[in-house]
Amino acid sequence: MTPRRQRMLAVGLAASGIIIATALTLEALKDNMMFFISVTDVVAGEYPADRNFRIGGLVVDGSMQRETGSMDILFRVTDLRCEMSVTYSGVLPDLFREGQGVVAHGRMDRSGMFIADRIMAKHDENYMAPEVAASLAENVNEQTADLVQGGPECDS
Amino acid sequence: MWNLLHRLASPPHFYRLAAGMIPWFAVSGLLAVAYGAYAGLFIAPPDYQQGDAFRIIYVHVPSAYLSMMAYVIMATGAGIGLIWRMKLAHAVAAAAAPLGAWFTFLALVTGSIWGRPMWGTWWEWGDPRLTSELVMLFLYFGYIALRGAIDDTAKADRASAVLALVGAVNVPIIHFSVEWWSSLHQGPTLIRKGGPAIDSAMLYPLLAMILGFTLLFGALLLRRVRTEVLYRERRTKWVREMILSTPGNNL
Amino acid sequence: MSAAEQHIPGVFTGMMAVARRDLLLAWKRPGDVLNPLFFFAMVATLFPLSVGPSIEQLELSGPGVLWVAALLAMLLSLNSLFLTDHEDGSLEQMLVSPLPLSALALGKTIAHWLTSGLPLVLVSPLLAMTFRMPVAVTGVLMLTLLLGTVSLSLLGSIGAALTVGLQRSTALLSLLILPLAMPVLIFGARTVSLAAAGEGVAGGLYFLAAYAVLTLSLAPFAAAAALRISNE
Amino acid sequence: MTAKLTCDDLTLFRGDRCLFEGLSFALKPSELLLLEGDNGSGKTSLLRAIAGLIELERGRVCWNDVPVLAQRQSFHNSLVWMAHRVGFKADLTLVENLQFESALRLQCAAELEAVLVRLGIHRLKRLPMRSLSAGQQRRVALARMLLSDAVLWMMDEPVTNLDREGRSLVMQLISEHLSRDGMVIMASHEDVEIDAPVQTIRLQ
Repeated sequence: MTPRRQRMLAVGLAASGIIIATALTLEALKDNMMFFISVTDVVAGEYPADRNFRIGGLVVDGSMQRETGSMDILFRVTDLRCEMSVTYSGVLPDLFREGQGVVAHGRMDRSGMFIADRIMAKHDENYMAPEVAASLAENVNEQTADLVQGGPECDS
Repeated sequence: MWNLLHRLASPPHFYRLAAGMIPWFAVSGLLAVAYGAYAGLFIAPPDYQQGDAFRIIYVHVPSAYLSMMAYVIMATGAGIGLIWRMKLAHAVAAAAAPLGAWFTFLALVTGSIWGRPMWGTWWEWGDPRLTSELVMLFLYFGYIALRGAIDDTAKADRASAVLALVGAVNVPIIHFSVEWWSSLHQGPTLIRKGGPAIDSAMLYPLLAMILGFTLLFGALLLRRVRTEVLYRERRTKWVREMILSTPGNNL
Repeated sequence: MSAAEQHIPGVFTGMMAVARRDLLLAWKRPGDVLNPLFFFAMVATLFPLSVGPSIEQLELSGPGVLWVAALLAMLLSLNSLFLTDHEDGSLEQMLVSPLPLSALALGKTIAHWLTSGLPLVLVSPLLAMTFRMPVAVTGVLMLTLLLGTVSLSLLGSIGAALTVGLQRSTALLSLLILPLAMPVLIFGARTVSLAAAGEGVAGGLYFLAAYAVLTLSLAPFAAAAALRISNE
Repeated sequence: MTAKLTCDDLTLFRGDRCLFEGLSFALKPSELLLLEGDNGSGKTSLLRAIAGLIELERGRVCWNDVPVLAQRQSFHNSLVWMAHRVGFKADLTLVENLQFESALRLQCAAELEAVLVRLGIHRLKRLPMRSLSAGQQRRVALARMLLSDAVLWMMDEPVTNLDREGRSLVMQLISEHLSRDGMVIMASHEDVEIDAPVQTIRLQ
């Protein structure tokens, strides 16, 4: 084989390698290595028992209850299909709002209550002045797209 | 066209040209940052969710953008230097690395300061954007360390160029990480389908800050490249003549 | 016969000759293969000793610990990849050989993987047992290590080639390689953790495979370029 | 086609020191180029630069009128290289080492056995290289040259570590190679007596 043909072969092999790697990456991205588990999955019982995990969703409007004189709070999280209850004791991040995205780390107790030991607020990519935000119709903003999954309606 | 490029790349020419450009970059950069900082801190309304805390984006976003930009400049310089054996390109790559490392560091620190009150965590290991940005900082460290370990400048240039090009794989990963893996860090605000998702009163200061940071970065980069060039060309006639002709210099 | 058409030895033959020679050398000096292996085992043992023998703790930390130990063991073996060749002058002979240097570098990397990557994969089930890892998860661990060590060997060949003539190169080599190896570690350990939690592992395995194929297509060329520069 | 090596305006710096500047020469078949100079004068660097192992500051090396950097593999196919370090694996036997060489450079100009007999090392065939003396290892390096059919021999101090008999053997081998239309570039700090056209470059 001449050096010239060797070089062509090498370039060809490398190029096809890159194409294969790209295809494999695309395949890898299809299978979402979830940062959190969706509410629907948790309600359907698809969560690791006896282990900490993360759930992600939106805080349901008007669901937040705070016990006076303590740090304990109780709220419900939805992915617009199912809802579940979460309790947490501690300081909440500034971005924690009703209707906004939240990621909670903790585990399920036997009664189906999620005991969070850490709450993280997921911020969206929208920046607005308060009056603009108020004038916008109540809507699900785009940040929630990745917190909300497609799938069958929840019966609970 | 080729001739012009060649002339630009000649060290003495570049050295003089850069000297003339630095003040323009520096002054316009400072003006843009001054406007951006004032408008960002006092004119722009507080965010409907984050209140005043969102204002850290006026430092965070330009830093994060420049951390990647500096890497692209470094890798491009390295590639040009390696393929066309252009010494000036190597000098640019060498000069860009520490700047890039500092902007990466700044982006990580400002992000972390913001993340604590907003997300509720200083640092989130599971987040791909945070992790890939950290990897970039380590890549800069590796590049700087490799340069430092090789005494011969020409050899250091070419060896570190290989490393810079290999590490360039990380840049698109950082950029797309928020779209590929849904995680804590939000998606892109400025460059996205349907236009920027930011109030124009907040947007203009931000754009001014990005422009200002970029111009200041350009001024710093040119200064560093000048120093690199001077050091590399220290034995040449033009440097000797220039130093001798400097008034008040009795070498 | 014009110069361009001149025939030179087969690339594949040359690559395999390099790999065969290095395997023969490894056979004559088994310590070079065994030391990283013992290192792997010992680092993996350090964690239960330091963290405590709680079973829950072990199950939780197993994937991460085994992966970190494997990564460190690979790093340990990388330093000598081109060093002995550099010292005895055989690297210079490769540089003036009519074969493409990238093929020879790949040949050496193949031998390196066979002598340091593959043994790690093979002993990992033993260590996995001490971390109470179920059989199915152990299978995933081996699979991730199999794909991951390929990438580590190839990335390592670039780092080893860049640092070959330098003084005190061990720490520098790690500094150059680790950032590039981090995705392998992240996805490797995470995939095993997901398997332990009974979740899907396809995404992680695809990613590790993609990284292995990507490094396989690019690393030999980068390593060859680095070798030429280092040997000036 | 007869082979031809032309070097034009070769210039190399090491750090800030100029090793050689504006060096030009050409080498034709049956010619010997002798590089002379004291230790550290840049003989080895010049050899390495011609072989394409060092990037030159200025100038270029052409093989058959084509720059060697544009046809590195073809050029290296016409070249054997004998450096300070012999380039053999201490743990492998003499024969294993030479077998590896032949896989890298395909062409076999001579029978292995005959070459080893000629060099007086056929009894050492099965011994690992580490048990050979420096002079014997040098002879194995000579075997590498004889086994190849490359036109251009590049030798860095080929007679180092060799006894009187070994030195005359080297000179004889070089003469034979030149008489077969071969070309030799040799760096040496000793005088060389050889019956062939010799060009000498003296490095300061």
